[in-house]
Amino acid sequence: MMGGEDYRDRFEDIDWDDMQRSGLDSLTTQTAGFLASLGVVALLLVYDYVVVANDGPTFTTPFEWDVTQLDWLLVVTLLTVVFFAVYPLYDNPRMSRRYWREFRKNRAAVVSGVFLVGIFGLGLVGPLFIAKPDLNVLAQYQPPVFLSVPESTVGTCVGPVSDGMCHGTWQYPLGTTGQGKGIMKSVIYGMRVSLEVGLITPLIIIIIGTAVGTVAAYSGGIVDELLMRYVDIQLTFPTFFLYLLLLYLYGGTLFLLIVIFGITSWGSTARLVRSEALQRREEEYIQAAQSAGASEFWVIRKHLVPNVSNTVITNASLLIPSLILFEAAFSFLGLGDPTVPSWGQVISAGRSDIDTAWWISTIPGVFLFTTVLALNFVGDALRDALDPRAED
Amino acid sequence: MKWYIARRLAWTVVATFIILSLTFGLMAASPDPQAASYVAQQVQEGGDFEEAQESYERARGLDQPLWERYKNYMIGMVTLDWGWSETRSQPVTEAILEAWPYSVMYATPALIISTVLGVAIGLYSATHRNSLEDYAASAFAFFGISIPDFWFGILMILIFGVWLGWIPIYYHSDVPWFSLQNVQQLIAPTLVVTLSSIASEMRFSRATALEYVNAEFVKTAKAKGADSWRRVTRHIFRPALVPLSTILVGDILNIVLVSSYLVEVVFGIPGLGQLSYKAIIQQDVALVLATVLIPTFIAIVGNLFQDLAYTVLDPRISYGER
Amino acid sequence: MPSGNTDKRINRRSWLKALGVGGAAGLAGCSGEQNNQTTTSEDGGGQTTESTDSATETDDSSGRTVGGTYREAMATDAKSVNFLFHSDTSSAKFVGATMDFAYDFKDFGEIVPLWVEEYSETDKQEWEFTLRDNLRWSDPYGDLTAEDWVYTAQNLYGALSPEESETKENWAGVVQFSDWKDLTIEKTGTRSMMVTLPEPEPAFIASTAFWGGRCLPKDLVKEYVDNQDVEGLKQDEELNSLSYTGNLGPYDFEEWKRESRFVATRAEDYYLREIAGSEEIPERFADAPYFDQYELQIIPEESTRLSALKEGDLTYFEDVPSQKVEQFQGMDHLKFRFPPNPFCGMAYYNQRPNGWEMLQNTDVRRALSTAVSKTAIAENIYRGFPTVAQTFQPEWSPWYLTDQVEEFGVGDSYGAEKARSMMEDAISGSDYSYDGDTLVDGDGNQVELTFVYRAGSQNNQTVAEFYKQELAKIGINVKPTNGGPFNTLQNKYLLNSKDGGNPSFNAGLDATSQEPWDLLYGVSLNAYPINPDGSNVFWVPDGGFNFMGYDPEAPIADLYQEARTATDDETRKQAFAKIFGALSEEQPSNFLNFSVYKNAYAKNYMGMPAEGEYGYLQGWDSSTWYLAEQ
Amino acid sequence: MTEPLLSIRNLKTHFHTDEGTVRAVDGVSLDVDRGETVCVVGESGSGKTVTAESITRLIPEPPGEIVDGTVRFDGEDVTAMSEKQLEALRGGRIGHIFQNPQGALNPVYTVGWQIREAIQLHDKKAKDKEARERAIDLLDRVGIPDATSRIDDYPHEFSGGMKQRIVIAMALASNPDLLIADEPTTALDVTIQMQILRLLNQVQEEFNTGIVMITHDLGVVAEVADRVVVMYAGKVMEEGDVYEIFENPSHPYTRALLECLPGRGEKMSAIGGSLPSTTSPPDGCRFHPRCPYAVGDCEIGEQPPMYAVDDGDHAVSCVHFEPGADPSVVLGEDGSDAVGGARADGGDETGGDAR
Repeated sequence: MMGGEDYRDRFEDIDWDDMQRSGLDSLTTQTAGFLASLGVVALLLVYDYVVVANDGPTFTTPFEWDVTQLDWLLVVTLLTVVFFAVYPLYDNPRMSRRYWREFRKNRAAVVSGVFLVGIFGLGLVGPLFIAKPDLNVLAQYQPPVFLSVPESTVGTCVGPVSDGMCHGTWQYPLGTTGQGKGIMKSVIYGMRVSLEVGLITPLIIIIIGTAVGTVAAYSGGIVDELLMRYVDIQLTFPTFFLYLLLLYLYGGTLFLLIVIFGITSWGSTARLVRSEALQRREEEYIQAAQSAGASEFWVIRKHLVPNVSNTVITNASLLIPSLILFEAAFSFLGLGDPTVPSWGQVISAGRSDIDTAWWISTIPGVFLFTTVLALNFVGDALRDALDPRAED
Repeated sequence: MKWYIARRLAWTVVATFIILSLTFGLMAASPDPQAASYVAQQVQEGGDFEEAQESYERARGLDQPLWERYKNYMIGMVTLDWGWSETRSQPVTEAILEAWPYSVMYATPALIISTVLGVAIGLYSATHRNSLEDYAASAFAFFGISIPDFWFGILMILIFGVWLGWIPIYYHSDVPWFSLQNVQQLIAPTLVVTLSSIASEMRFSRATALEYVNAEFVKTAKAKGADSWRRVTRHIFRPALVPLSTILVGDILNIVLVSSYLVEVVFGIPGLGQLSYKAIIQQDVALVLATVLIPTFIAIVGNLFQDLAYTVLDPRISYGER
Repeated sequence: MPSGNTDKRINRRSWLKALGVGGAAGLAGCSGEQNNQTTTSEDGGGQTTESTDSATETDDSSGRTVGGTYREAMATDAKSVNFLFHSDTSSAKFVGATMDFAYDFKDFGEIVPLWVEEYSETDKQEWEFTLRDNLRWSDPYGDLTAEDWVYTAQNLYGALSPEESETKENWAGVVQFSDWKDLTIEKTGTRSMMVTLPEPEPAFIASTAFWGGRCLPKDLVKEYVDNQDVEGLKQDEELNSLSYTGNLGPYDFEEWKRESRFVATRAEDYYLREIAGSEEIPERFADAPYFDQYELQIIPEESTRLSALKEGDLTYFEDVPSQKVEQFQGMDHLKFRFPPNPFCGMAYYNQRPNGWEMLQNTDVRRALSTAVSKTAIAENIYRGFPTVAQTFQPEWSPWYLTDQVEEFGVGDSYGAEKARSMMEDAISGSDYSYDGDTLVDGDGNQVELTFVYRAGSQNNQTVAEFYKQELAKIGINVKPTNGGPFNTLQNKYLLNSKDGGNPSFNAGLDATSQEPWDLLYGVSLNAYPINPDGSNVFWVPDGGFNFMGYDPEAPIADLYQEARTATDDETRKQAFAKIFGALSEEQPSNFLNFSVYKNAYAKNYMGMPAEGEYGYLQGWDSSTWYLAEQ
Repeated sequence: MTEPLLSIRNLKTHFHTDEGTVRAVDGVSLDVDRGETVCVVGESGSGKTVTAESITRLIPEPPGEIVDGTVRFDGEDVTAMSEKQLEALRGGRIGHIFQNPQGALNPVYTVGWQIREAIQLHDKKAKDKEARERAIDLLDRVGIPDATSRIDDYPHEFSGGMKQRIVIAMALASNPDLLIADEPTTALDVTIQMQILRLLNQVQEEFNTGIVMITHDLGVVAEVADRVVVMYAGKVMEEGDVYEIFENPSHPYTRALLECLPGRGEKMSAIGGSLPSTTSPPDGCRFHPRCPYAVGDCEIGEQPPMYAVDDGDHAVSCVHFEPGADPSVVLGEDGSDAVGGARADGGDETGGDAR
C-alpha cells in the first residue's frame, strides 16, 4: 500500500474545487489560458477563412504554412494537452515527480518515450520545413544510402553506378518509391499523420466518452438506459463498415477519417467511465456536494469528471496505438487519404515491388511498428504509474 | 435469472432490428456505382441519360418506394432470402456459404492456438511474475500487438515465399481442403492471425490472472497443500475464466472485423473478409448488407453468450438487479 | 488459349473499361485497361493479314498438338456470365470462352465470319445477315436460328419489328439497348434476318449491334419475357452457368468459383472445326482450341499475380505493370508482346462556366497543352510504353492523317517559353496578365487550376503532380485534387445540370457540375479506330458525353453526319480526318497518350503474331494458339 | 526435555525487491509445544505474518527467500524439505487460518467443494461421497447450522463469521498437529471474534493441537495465549509466558504496546515515530530510534541477544537487561510500571484486567 500522503498526489485527487472561485475570477489560470488560446485560434481561423485569399497560405513568415482543417484541429488538441495535461504537471511538481519516479522504473518506457518525442516532434515541425515529398520521374526506386540494387530495377540511377549496381545517395537517404518520392520525406510526413490520428482521435473519444459515461452514471434511470443501449448498438454495429462506406463514397480525407474514428469509437470508453463514475457517485463528497444544492452539471463537471480522469487517461493511452494501426490498415487497403503520405499508404505502394525494392514497404513498416511498440510500452508504464488498482 | 435472460434475448432482437435498419438506411442513402456505370455506358453509346437511369432502377426494383424496399428487405432477412449479389451473380447466401470455409480454415486454428497458448502463457507469466520467462513473454506480447498484421503478412510472403520458397506465394483455392498443400498455404495466414491475437490473449490473461495470483484464496489453497498445477488450474484459472470469456468474444470479432480483411487481402484468400471488402468496394448493396450482418450477429450472439456465460461461471452475479 | 482469343472476344461494349475505370480494377491500380481490337501500328511494319499469317505459319512448323491447361491470372472477377446485364472485361472473357459471336474483324474492313456466315446490304440501309447452319445450342434448345436472334433483339435488346415504330422501353435494363433501340429487325428465312436502319449507315457493320453481338435461345428466355420477369432473367440458373452454349464456342463451361477461378474445358464439337480450311477460317482451326482446359485465376493482389507469373504458373499475363516489364523480360520462361490499344488518356479542360473562364479560349488551351511534355509522361511516368497521342485517334488508325493533325507537347511544340508566349498572346485583352513569372488575374492573384484525378491509380496522381510542375513553369499554380473513385468522380465532376435540373453528362453547354474543376485526368476513352463514328457523343456540342462543355469552332457535328452517311470511303476518310484534325487544333482536352499492352506469355505458348507485328485486331485466331512441346 | 512440536531457530526471511532486500524476518526463534498456544504480536509490518508463513514456506519464492535459520517440525527440518513433502505437510499436519475469511474462500466453488479438496488432497483414498460426509461433519463441528443443506452453497452466501468457521473447518480437515492462525479474528465483529476464539480453544483441547496465533490484538493474546512472542521490525523483542509478559513487560517496546491498550494506561498513547526501514534497518536495537531509554550501546552492533528476565520463562532483547545492567532504567524504580517516564503518576494496573 502506498502511504496515505503520497496517495493524494494524483490527477484525480487534485482538489478541483480549489481552482474555482466565485464570480468573474472563477476562471483559473489554466482555464483562462486555455480559453484565451482558443480565442486566438478562433481569430486566426476567421482570418484564414475571411481575409486570406482563397486557399492561399495562412502564414508566409517565418515559413509558409497553409493551415488545413486538420491543422486547426491539431492545434486545438495540442492546446488541450498543454493546458490539461502539461500545465497541471508543471503546476504540481510534487505530483509530477511522483509520476516520474513511477514511470522511470520502466526502462523500456523511458527509451520509448524519448523515441516518441523524437518521432512526434519531427512529425510536428518537420512538415513545416520540409517540402512535401514530390515525385521525380528521374529518381524512381532509388535504394537507401549504403545499399545497392541492380540497375535494371531503377529507372535512372541518381547515385553512383558500379558493376551494374545502382548505389543509394544522400540525396535520398532512405531511398525512393516507384514515383521517385523520397522515403525519408514520406516517413516524416507519415509521422505527422500518425501524430494527428494518435492525438486528435483519442481527444474526441475522451470528450464524448467521458461526457456520456458520467452523464449516464450520474443521471441513472431512463437517460442511463438510453445512452447505454445506444452504446450497445454502437459497439455491436460494425463501424468498420461504416468507415469503409463513408470513406469510399465521399473520398477518404484524413480529416473525415479522424472525425469518423472519433465519433464512433467512444463506446467502450463511455462504458468504462460510467462504471468508474458509478462507484464514485456513491462516495461521500459527491453526496455532500449534492446535498449542498449543487446543480447536476456542476456535480458532473467538478466532481465526477476529474475523478475518473485516471481511468480515462489510461484508456486513451491504450487507444492511441490501435488507432494508429487502424489508420495504417485503412491506408493500406487504399481507403485512406490518398493525398497524405501516411505510412500505411507507402507500405501499400511498395507492396508490389517488395521483391525488387524491398525498402519501400519495409522502412515505413519499421517506423510504424516501432512507433506502435513504443506507444504500447509508454501506455503500459503510464497505466502502472496512474492506475491505483495496479499497485501492490 | 429467467427474467434476465428473457430481457437479454428481447434486447438482442431489438438491437438486431435497429442495426439492420441502420444498415439499410446507410446503403439506401449511398449512390450506386453500378447505376453510374450503366448510365454512363448507355449515354456514351448514344442513349438518353434519364431513360437509362429509369430502366436501371426499374430493372432492379429501385423505383419502388423506400418503405416498400425496406419491408421487402426485412422480410427477406427473416426468411433467409438475403437477396441477389449483382457483382457475383449468385444469391447472397450462396456467396457467404462459399466464402466462410476459407475464413474458418485459418481462423479456427488461429483462434484455438492463440486461446490455448495465450491463456497458458499468460497464466504462466502471472504466476512467475518478473521471471526471465515472464519478461520474454511480455516482450513477445508487445511485439505481437505492435506489429501491423498486413505488414507482417507481406514480410512473411517476402521471406518465406519469395526468398526461401517454403510457402506458396499465393493462395490456391483449388487444392483439396484436407491436403498437405492446403495446410502449407494456410500456415502463414494462420500465423499472422495467431500472432496478433495471442499477444492480446497473453496480456489480458496475465493481467487477469495477476489479480488472482496474490488472492487470499490461492494462498489458502497452497496452505491446504494444493500443488502449483492445481492452484493455477483450479484456483486461478477458474475464476479468471469469467473475464477471459469476454476476450474470447472480442478476439473472434477482431478476427472477423479486422484481421480477416487484411489477411485475406494480403494472402488472397477468398473468405468472408475478402467477400465483404469486395462487396464494399464494388458497392454490391445486397452483399454489403449481408456481410455487415455476419459480424453483427457474431457480436450480438457473442455478447449474449458472454452474459449468459457469466451466470454459469460466476455464482456471485445476481441478475435481479439488472 | 489465348489471351488473344479472349482479347478478341471482349465485347466492344466493355464500356467500363472503355472509360479506363472500374470498381476493383480501378483500385488495384491498373489504368490502361484491356480491350484488344488491335491493328498493327504503322511503324510496327506491315499491317496486312499476310504478315500475321506468315508469323503464325512459322509457328505451325513446330506442330500444333492439343493438350495442357491454359492459365491466366486476372485482377477482377467477372460480375456475371449473363451478358445481358454485364459487360466488364472479365465477364466478357468468361462468356467469350464458351461462345463466339456474330463476326469479328481481323483488319479494318476485313471480317472474320463466325456465327454469321455472310451478310449483304442494300443502300447501306437494309442489312441482311445469314447464320451458319451448324450452330447448336445445348439441349433442349436445338439449332441457333434467326428466330432466336430476332426474338432476343426485339424482346430484350429493344429492337423494333417492322410493324412497330415507337422506341421501346428497356424493361429488363439490358446493356445492349442503346445499340438496338433504333433498329428494325425481321426474320427473312430460317437462318437469315434483315436489319433496317433509320437512315443509311455505311459503317453499320462495324457498329456493336452485330460486331461482337450474340443472342439467346428463345425457349430459354421466353418465359421471362412473357412475364417481364427481370429477377428471373437475372437469376436464371442456365444463364448463369452458360449451360446453353452448345457448340457455339471453343470451350464448355465447367466451374466458376467466385473470386477464385473460372474453368472451362475444351469443347468436343466446336462448330468452327467443321468449317476450317475455308478462306476465312484457316486450316489450323480444325483442332481448335489447343488446350484441354481453360483456367482463369482471379488474384486481386497485383504482387501475387506477378509472383505467379514469375513462378511460371501462368500461360498468359495481360498488361504487366510498366515498371516491371524490364525485370520480367529478363526471365527465360517468358516472352512479351506489346499490342497497341485504342484508349486515349486525356487531361480534359473544363469549358463550362464553373471552370476557369479562360479555358473556353482555344488559344489558352493550346498554350496549356504546349506547356506539358507528353513525351515525359509517356517515357517517365508510364516507362515508355504508351505512344504519344495528338488527337482522338492513334497514329496507326486509318483516320489519322498526319497533315491534318497539329502536334502539341512534343519536340518543338513543347516548351515553357513557347507556352508562355502563346499564353501571353492568348490572354492579351483579358483581365489576366503576367506579373513577373506568375500569371495573375485582374486582382493580382495567381491563377490556380484545380486538377482532378481519379483515385485508384498511383499514376493518375503522378500525372497530376507532374502537371503541377509543368504549369508552374508558366506561372500557373495547379492544385491536384483527388476526385475519388469513378462513381464519385462522375457525380461530382462529370454530371452537370442547369438550374437544379436533372443532371446528365451534358445538360447543355452552360450547365455546371456539382463541384468546380479545371482539369481532369484518369478517364480514358476508347477511340474505336475501326469505326470512330460513335465518338461524336464526346465532341459535338449536344453530344451525350460532352461533359467538358466543348463548343467546337469547326463544324464538327456536320462532319460527323457527313462521315456517318458518306457512301464512298474517301469522303468518309476525309471527314474523319478533318474532325480529328480540328480536335488537335482546338484541344478540347490535352490528348496525352494511347496506351500499349505489355503482355507476357509463357515461352512455349505459340501462335501469336511475332513481336512488333502484334497489332490492334490480331487476336482473332487466338483459339488456334497452342503450347509447343517442351 | 523432548523436542517441541515446532522449533524455529534464527529464521531469516528476506524479500528481494527493486528497492533492495527487505529483511522481513531477521533472526527469529520460537518454540511451540503440542497443546500450546503461542501468540506472536507486533505492529503491522513487524514480520509476524512472514514468520508464520515461513513455517510451511507459504511465502512466495521468489521474491521471498529463507536465507538462514531452521524450522523444525516434529523433528524434521522444514527448510530442507522438497516441495512434495511440503505439500503433504501443509493442510496435512499443519493447518492454516487466514485473516480475511472474505478472501480466503474461492468465490466460484461451493464450500463443500473446497473442504472436500482439503480432505482429498491428504487422503487420496477418500471417495467423493466419503469426503462429502466428512466435510459435513467438519462444518457441523465448527458450528455451521444445517450443514447438510448448506454444504452446496457458495461462499458469498455466508456471513463473515460463518466463512471463518468454514476456513477453520478446512484447516482442521486432516486433524493437524499444528494450527497457524494469522489474525483469525481481525476482520470479524467483536461478538463473532469471541465465538471463533472459543472454537479454536475447543479444537485445541480436543486434539491437543499446537497453535501459532498471529495477532496485534493484545486482547486476543490475553484470551488465548500460553506464551507470547513480541516482534518488532523482523526481530523478537521479548518472549515469555503470557502472565510474565502482561505483568512484567520488560522491553520498552512491549511496554509501549501494552500502553496502547485501552484501560491500561491513564491515557491511550500511540508510540511515537514509525517503523524503521526494512531494507536498511538501523544498527543496534531496531527499536532504538523510537525508544525513550535508548543509550549509546543501543545504536551500535547487532540486535542485543535475548537476556533472561528473572528466572522464569521470559527473555528480552534489550541492553538494559544484559546481566550487570540496570533494568530499572526501563522498569522504573519500583520495578513495576513506568513506561516512557512521561507518566505523571504511576497508575496502578493489574495484569489480569484483560483476562
